[in-house]
Amino acid sequence: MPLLQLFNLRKDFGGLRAVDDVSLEVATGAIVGLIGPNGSGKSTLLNLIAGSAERTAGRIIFDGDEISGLSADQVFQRGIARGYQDPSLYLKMTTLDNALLPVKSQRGEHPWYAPWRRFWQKQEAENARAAAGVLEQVQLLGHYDSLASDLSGGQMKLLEMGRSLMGSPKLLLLDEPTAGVAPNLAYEIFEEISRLRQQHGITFLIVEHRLEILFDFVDSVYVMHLGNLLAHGSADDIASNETVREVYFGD
Amino acid sequence: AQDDIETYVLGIPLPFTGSFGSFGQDFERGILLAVSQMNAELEAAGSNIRFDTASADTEQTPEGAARALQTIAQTTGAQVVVGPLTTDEVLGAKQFADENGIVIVAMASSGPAASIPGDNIYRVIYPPDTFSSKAFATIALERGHENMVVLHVDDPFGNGMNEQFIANFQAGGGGEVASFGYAPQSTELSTEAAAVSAALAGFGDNAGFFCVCFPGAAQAFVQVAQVDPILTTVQWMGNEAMTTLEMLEDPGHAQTLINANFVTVSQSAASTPLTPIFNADFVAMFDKEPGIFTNYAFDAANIAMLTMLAAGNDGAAVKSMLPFISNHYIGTTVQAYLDDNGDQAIASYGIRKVSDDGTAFEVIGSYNGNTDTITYN
Amino acid sequence: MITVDHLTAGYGKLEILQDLSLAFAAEQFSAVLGPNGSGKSTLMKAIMGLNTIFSGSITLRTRELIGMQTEAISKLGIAYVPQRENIFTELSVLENLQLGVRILPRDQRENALNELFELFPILGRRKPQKAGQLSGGEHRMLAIAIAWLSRPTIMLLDEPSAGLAPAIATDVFNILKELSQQGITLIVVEQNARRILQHCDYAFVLREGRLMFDGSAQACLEDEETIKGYLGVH
Amino acid sequence: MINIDLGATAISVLTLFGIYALMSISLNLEYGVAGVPNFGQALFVSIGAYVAGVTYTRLLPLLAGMESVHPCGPTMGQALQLRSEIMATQPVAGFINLALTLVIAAILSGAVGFAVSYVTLRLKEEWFLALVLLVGGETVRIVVRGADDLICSHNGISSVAQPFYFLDDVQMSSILFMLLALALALIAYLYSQRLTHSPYGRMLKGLRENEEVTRGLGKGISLARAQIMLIGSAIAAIGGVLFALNTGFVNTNDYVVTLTLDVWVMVVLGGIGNNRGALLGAALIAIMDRVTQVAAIALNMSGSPIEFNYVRFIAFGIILLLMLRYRPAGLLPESRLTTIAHETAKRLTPGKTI
Amino acid sequence: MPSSLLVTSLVNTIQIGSLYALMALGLTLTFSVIKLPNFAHAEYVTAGAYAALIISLAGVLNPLIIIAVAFLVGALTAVVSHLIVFKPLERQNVSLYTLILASFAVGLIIRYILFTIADYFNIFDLRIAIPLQILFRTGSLILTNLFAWVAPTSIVLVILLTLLINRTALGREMRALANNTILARVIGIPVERVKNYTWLLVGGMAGVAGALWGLQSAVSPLMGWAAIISVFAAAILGGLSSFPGTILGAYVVAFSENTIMLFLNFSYGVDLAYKPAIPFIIIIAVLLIRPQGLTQLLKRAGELGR
Ligand SMILES: Nc1ncnc2c1ncn2[C@@H]1O[C@H](COP(=O)(O)OP(=O)(O)OP(=O)(O)O)[C@@H](O)[C@H]1O
Ligand SMILES: Nc1ncnc2c1ncn2[C@@H]1O[C@H](COP(=O)(O)OP(=O)(O)OP(=O)(O)O)[C@@H](O)[C@H]1O
Ligand SMILES: [Mg+2]
Ligand SMILES: [Mg+2]
Repeated sequence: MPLLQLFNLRKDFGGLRAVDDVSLEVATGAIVGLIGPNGSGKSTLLNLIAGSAERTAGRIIFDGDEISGLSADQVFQRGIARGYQDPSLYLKMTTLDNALLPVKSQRGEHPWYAPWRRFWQKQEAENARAAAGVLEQVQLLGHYDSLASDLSGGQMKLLEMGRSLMGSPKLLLLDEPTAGVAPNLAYEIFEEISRLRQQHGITFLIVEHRLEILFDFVDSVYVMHLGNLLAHGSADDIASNETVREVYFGD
Repeated sequence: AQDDIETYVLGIPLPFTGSFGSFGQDFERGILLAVSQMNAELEAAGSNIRFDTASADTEQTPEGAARALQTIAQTTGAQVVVGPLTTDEVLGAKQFADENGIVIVAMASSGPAASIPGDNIYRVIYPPDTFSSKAFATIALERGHENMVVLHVDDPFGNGMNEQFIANFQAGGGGEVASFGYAPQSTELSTEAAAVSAALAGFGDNAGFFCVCFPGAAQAFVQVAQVDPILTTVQWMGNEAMTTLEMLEDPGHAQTLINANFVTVSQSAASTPLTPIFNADFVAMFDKEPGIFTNYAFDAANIAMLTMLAAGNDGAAVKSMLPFISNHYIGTTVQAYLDDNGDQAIASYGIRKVSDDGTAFEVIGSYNGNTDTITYN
Repeated sequence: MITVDHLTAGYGKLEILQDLSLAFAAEQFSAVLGPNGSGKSTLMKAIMGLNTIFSGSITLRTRELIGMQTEAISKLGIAYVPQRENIFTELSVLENLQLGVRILPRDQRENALNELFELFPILGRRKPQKAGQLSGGEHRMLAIAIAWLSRPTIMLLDEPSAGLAPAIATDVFNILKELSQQGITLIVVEQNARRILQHCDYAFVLREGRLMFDGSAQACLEDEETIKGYLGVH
Repeated sequence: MINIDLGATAISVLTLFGIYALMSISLNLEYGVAGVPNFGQALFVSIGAYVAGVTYTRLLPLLAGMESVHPCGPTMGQALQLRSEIMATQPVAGFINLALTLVIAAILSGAVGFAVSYVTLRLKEEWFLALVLLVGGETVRIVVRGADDLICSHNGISSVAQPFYFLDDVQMSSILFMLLALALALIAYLYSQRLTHSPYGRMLKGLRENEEVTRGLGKGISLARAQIMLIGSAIAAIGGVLFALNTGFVNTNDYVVTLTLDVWVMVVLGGIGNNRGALLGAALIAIMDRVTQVAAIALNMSGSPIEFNYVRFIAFGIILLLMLRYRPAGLLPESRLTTIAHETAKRLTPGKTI
Repeated sequence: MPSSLLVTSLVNTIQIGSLYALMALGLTLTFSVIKLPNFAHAEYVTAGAYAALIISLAGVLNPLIIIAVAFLVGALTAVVSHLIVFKPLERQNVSLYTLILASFAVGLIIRYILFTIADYFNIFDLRIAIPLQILFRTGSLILTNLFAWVAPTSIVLVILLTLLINRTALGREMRALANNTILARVIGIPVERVKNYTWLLVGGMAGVAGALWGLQSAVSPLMGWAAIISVFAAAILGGLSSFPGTILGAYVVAFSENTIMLFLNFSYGVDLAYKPAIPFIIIIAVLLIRPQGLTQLLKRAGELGR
């Protein structure tokens, strides 16, 4: 059974229909690309799935349960984490704290336990080790106690990706993870994505414009245009699809 | 010789800031005048005692009054203070005064909440409002008002005055009274004026109006009332605080009060041979006219100093001696005589109206609170 | 045209650029490349007077820029498109563009806007929309448009193609090419390095605040060090 | 003639510091750490005071095994004498009454804070919340001022004595009260210090930085916000109880917007998000208040024609501005380190590079 | 409620609402352009009122001159407080709440300077002595010369300001500055000059509001401070960034303080002393029911109109 299914999802902003009856599926363990011209509704679609925007109509099924209508925090608890197109970090907090915040069921996060360190100290140290591991992967361990506001644009992108991973998601929604990232690192990010899929079985739905990298890693690709799904298929299919070439590559 | 001069400090906790800031300033001047006169006399008499003052701002809150009193006492060792002003502030200062044996000589507080026997609060000179409210009720009845509309400041003073006025008015055979409170910080009273006017209209003829207001609000009220078709046709009474000279600065306002046959019942109007001397001395020292209550502060300061001359700079002794001294004191207002609660028991008021040329308030009679009789000149 | 000489600059007490010297030639299309955090954006901010300069100089022709107010620098004909927060999100798209043309003489403004709408028809369609509601790509187009509308002689662009769909990215590169041909001096930071190196004349590669490489675009693509440390082999 | 009684001064200032510290710690938790702009600080402080007004008039006589007397109206004086007498002669009743007052005040105020937080959930705009709390505080004040029975409307309740009133030695009794205030402030400080430096504190900071993202990271932010309002409001009300006992008088005129602003000054001056800063801010305000007042007395005594009670505020304003200008992050900026995680990470970081 | 009361209270609503609008617009302008909820705003009002009072005591009774002087003094106070305090602070990039606190301190300083001046000249609780005259009267509708000054002056200023902000290049630059200061610098907007203009307008309008307020009630050093909560309420009701919203907010606040309060008093016996609380309660209710504030409402109305 697919991990994520969308049925006739729709989103209107006033008069503008940003997402128009989109139905799609993401198989468990797959890396699925979502591409399309600017303004075609990709980010909005991710927002709908993550529960941070309210849908106008349609249904979202995740892991067998209907999650349409759940709030963003509930969706996250079910196992869907997301990255933002414009990095949304906690700018006045350290890199490490950014990474630690999303960890689920932290005992020290309960106000009654929080004052008593022995309830949470051990768990916190474990989490810190895990966070250090993730930061290392995104080349930010050296910056663990810098404020996020002091990172460069690309570093912010990387930190955000690392932060999402800390929530141990089943499905990770990424909005242009490599925008602004150095070429060698961009490739490494996708290698990392691929490794995560293999080792932890995480499923990915990725919006990306750097197709030369994306196409090397995806199992399948959806193409959006003006809020609609225009095409679906393997990377090769899409690359050779006439209509897609026209609206997206501008050929 | 200079060396053995002993200085007693008189504390002055008053609201220098807040909406009564100008009262605080005036009161302080009254006290400073009393102190400088006293010091001159002491020097002339060869006494080795001198008075000094220490003033602190109560910020017009009860807790601020407590802090002011604390600071004065702990900074200068003062055992006697003249002030604070309102009943709230007096009560705020009460606990510290009682515990530390500091005597509070308040000159203008008149709310019933501070009428407490045995504590360190003495409210000399200014009698509780039970008397003046009765005077106003008597005048209203005498003027033939069947119903009254009261606009009062919504604080312990205004509410107390209102309640007691209603009780006295109705006990004397008066009819219904409609009262409106205005919030103490109001700077603008057009809503209130509209409501008062409507209530007066509802009562029909023979209704009178009684304003228990502070100067700023009173001005704002008269400003709107002067074009009101109803308020300009009824008779008015008002509390003493309304009778500032600023009130008459605008000829339109003065005329409104003249037309309304405005009268006030005020302690300060009662005068003794010392009153004009005080006025002259005040002008000589500060180059401005004293405010309406300034001489109360002057008298209170004198009572405090006289007591200290007799009892020394010692709170407990002053507390024990103060009723005796006040009961034998005549200053610029009236005889002071304290009841069991330490409050002024003699109520001798003047009745005043606006002079025909609209430039001053003039005395037209008097009211004896202890016998409840009005006499017109 | 712009000469950076022994520049040490950064934020607060933090030094990011270390004794950096380089020169951007007039009418040239230069790319500034380098790993994330290497100081590319910092260099641009330094030119615009937006961060702390510890030592060194930056001159436009013969004019010293260090110490000048940002507003004054922009009046010298330098337009800058920051990496982030590069549009007025609370204003409408049209108002953003009007601010772009504000320094042009009155009679040229209308024309400039019309030309722009030909170049970016999508912005024409979004005129009354609040700029903060644009999609990522639209956002970036608007940012470039604002800068371009002031008809600068030098443009500094911080990652103009990031987040753009290939079709638009191609357009942007074409526009850059065209601007360069019109004689505008272009200084562009890009992470889409291979792509920009096909268009630009000259490249600088920074690493940890120092210059690692400078030379023609072609030379850069072939430079071993650069490939290893930055471009990657893919 | 200045003749400062240093001992007594120290006791008053330290007592005031303890009370202010409770208020500033409360606001620092709510605003400094969690970003909830509580402009209703005066409200929560006043709840403590009003509870004291009620317990001292209704509960205390019961605890002392006496018939309670209606505290307002004609029996006002009688009720006052009764409670003074009990406080002077029955210390145990006084202590139990205080303990109950603190508990009731904390629970009631905490519940109000919690409820307000939920009621105001729909207010997305940070400023709307500030406004609602600000005007809500004033509204409650105006309503209580008009309510006849609660604390006798305008008249207030006097002789709400502190629990050591029974001692004959006034100095000793005020020292003990000071210690009580300091002890409660210390407990509040230690508690909030531990809250801040825990994963919970980290989550609150996340909430402060960006609600949307925090929600997206799986945190139930409405509950978190309500919890911190509960904790903060409870601490503020404890401060309010002591505030009332220190003056011995409960009256609505003390709980005005300026009190809220003073607490804000403490927090911003000391260092937003830093509990030690909150303490420092409280200390500075308590000291500055006294120092400027003493200076005003001294200068006025020296016969200067200018009114130093005005200059006092002008000076206070200027000092505040100079501090803000030269120490904008507050005197003690927020620490970057939240939990032990940073030590763990440090150990795992090979030679840190920037 | 008798209709005569209704008419009187509506006249009051217009008069007071116009004054609130004048003050609140300045507040909104500072908040949106300078990003500062300025508590010192109250004191610009008081400064204007004292300026007007002092020249009226000196014998100048021409309302136009009085208003002009009040504008200048208010503007001067605002610009000076900007140059001495806010500008250096902004340079340091301090937090919003530091700025709020600074504004609180600035207000305190101005307020007590005014106290000192008022104490020195002994001018507490005086009114600007332009005699009140009835210009027009039918039934219970009474319009005075004061109304003729206050309402139109405020309304005209409000309209001019709104046009300036929304329709002129300067207004656009102000809004751009409000939105993104760095970018504004980058595209060459003379940021400091635009800010100075903003402060000039803000202070000037507050000063005029003070003068008009002083025509209507007594001038005291606390008058601005006493009105500031209503004014903040008006501005926040408008969402703190929308000018039409702010104007509507000002009239809503004035309407609740006058007409609604009178209605409640008349029909349900609610004491007038609750007047300061009633608008608060209404504000809270409005905010809870319409969390977007009134701006959204206006937008909706605008859309319907289109
Ligand atoms: N909050 C909003 N209000 C109004 N319109 C919006 C809003 N958010 C997005 N839009 C519009 O919806 C459309 C789709 O936007 P979306 O951000 O989903 O595009 P996208 O496919 O992610 O584009 P890009 O690749 O450029 O990021 C755009 O036209 C955008 O302007
Ligand atoms: N405002 C700031 N305060 C302190 N340090 C900063 C600030 N902005 C950036 N830095 C630091 O300066 C270094 C260089 O940043 P810069 O933004 O110039 O990088 P960049 O080369 O543009 O990288 P990217 O390609 O990722 O955008 C980074 O290590 C970053 O952490
Ligand atoms: Mg997008
Ligand atoms: Mg960069």
